[in-house]
Amino acid sequence: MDVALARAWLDAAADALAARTEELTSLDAAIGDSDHGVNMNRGFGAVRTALAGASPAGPGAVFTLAGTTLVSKVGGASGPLYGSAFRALGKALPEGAEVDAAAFGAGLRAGLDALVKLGGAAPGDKTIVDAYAPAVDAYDAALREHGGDGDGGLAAAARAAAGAAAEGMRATVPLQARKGRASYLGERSIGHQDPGATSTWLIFQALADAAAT
Amino acid sequence: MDVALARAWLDAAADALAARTEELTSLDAAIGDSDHGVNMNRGFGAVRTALAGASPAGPGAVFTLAGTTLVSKVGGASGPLYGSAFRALGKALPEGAEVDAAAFGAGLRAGLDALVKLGGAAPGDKTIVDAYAPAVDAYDAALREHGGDGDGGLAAAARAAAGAAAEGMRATVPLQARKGRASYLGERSIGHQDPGATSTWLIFQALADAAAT
Amino acid sequence: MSVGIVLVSHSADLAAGLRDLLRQVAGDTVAVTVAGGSDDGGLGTSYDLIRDAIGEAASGDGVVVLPDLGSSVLTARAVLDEHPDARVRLVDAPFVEGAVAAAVIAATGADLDTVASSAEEAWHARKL
Amino acid sequence: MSVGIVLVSHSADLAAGLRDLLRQVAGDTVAVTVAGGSDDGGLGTSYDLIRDAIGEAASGDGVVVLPDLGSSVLTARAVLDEHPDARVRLVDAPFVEGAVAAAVIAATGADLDTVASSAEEAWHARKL
Ligand SMILES: Nc1ncnc2c1ncn2[C@@H]1O[C@H](COP(=O)(O)OP(=O)(O)O)[C@@H](O)[C@H]1O
Ligand SMILES: Nc1ncnc2c1ncn2[C@@H]1O[C@H](COP(=O)(O)OP(=O)(O)O)[C@@H](O)[C@H]1O
Ligand SMILES: [Mg+2]
Ligand SMILES: [Mg+2]
Ligand SMILES: [Mg+2]
Ligand SMILES: [Mg+2]
Repeated sequence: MDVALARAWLDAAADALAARTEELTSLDAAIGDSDHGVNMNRGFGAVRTALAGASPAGPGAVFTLAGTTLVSKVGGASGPLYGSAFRALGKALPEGAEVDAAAFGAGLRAGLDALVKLGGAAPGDKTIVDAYAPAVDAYDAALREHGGDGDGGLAAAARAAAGAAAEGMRATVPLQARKGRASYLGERSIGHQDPGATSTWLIFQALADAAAT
Repeated sequence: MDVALARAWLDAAADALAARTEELTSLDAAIGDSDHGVNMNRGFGAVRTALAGASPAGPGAVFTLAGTTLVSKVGGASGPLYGSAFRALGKALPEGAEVDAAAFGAGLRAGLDALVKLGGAAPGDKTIVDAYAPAVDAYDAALREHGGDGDGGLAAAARAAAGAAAEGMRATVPLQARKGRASYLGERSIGHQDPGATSTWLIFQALADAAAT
Repeated sequence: MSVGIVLVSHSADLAAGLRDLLRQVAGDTVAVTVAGGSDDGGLGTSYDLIRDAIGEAASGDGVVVLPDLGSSVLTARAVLDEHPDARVRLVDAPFVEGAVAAAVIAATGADLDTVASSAEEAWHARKL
Repeated sequence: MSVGIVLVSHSADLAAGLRDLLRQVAGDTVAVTVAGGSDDGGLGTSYDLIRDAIGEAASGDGVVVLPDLGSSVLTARAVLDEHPDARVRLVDAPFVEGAVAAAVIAATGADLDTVASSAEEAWHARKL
């Protein structure tokens, strides 16, 4: 993972979130306040702008800047949550222009830990965590199995992560929300796919896409 | 008690509350939000205006109009409380141009009951009730002891009521507030005289003054 | 229709801001009306504004009335004593948290009891 | 000085109206600052507005930060994680009721712990 791949990932994520804005918003309309698409699009749009005007020395600096931007530019819960995750990822990465796939995986887990520390959600609460946690587990498992430093290993691990995120996202449908606005609905939140888990899948899918090319 | 005395009482109360506005407000500044004087002055001023434009047939109608005016014209807790009390007093009085001292006493008690039902305060909670309840008890006791229908009995009973209200008012100083805004202060409300108990005393004193002349 | 919500606050701004929040979570399906401040626009509560707000929010499905503090409670109660209606319920709830919960649940088409208890249960929620 | 109070709300109107109420109960002795709405004035929360409001309210005696809902809590927490300060306390309280209690107690000159717990105890108050 180098600066180019870090930028390519965030760019692909911004594209995907822009393309899916309405889908995310309509998921949020069912169990929230109809702004998740707008929030994510605004946030990643702001990340794109911030990165365009910066010259980060390594991928860590790219993600720290992205996280800081998300925390301050998104007006909803997803802003501080994804923002903290990206900041923690950025800070966890070793300095230098390039980091290996294992260090990047450890960074992804540091991001998850920060998100959980901030939001207090456990797996099964119908949140971002339900897509993010299995994605990180799948990333680590893929790396352990197939090994490999360099971007080959990372690409395969990212593919595994995206697949697990998609599965985790779909598995939120029958869950009852226990965190965030959807939790007000109690049992009535059951039967709907969580918007945040869906944006998490898009972000991991963007990583897989960027790493594959 | 006839229409003239009913009007004279409310007029005397309006005068007293206007003269004591700052005193009541400064009591409320210590344990509330500094508006009790303004609230009471506005309310009884509006009662004066309403009565000037009305021709109530009996004292009952005078008090019902006064109560309705207080409920709708005072922006604080004292409005619905005194307003309900005066409305209940008005409705409890028998029809007719004149009611005797015993019926008026029963009406005062109906007013207290309505105020307690609305506000839920018990004696000792450092509220209006701490002046109003002993005033009604003293009124009844005076009437029982000295007897007498007509305004002679009423005047004596009103004097007793005003004295008991004053005592009840002073007895609020060491109490801890359990209702209304002052209750937020917990133990820190101790040592201050309750504004509402003070306005209650002024109102009973106005009754005694009006009945004496 | 769905259960309507009446916000009774000492401050017109507070009530209006909360109504905006409720619209965001509940959309246009839920009637949310406000009685904020005193008759003359200052801080306080107004019998007339409360009565009117209840009238506006009324629908066949009932209304929950949420007061912010002391005299909002008392004035709302005085209005309801005067105009008793089994479909209009004064609810004991934390103002903002109860109103949001009520709006979310009202938007699902829930009945008066369910909406009222969702607001009351907001006393037991925690934020951190 | 006394403990300052920061109101973090999704709505600028809601926060401003509540500040007016607090001024009425607490007078000018208590610094009450607001972070209401998103950066662009819409509904939401703003990291920058929260950080600035905390800075304005800061006094030697400390600050309690009261958030209204979900993302106010998360954004306020993110600000405090970034700018840790033992004299700035994020408090879990019902928004309006907790803020009024905190303002009343802060005006008496109480310390940070006392002000924070008076706000938290507002979960246990009832209105009717
Ligand atoms: N405490 C939390 N922990 C993890 N994820 C959360 C939490 N609260 C909310 N979320 C996620 O945030 C998503 C909603 O984000 P968004 O609509 O942008 O914010 P808001 O709910 O403030 O409008 C939810 O679908 C959920 O996945
Ligand atoms: N529930 C209650 N029952 C009886 N009296 C009450 C109650 N709540 C408040 N009061 C009285 O009201 C007085 C304050 O009235 P006022 O200042 O006009 O209203 P507010 O407290 O709304 O500003 C208190 O001093 C107290 O005597
Ligand atoms: Mg949302
Ligand atoms: Mg939102
Ligand atoms: Mg007052
Ligand atoms: Mg007041």
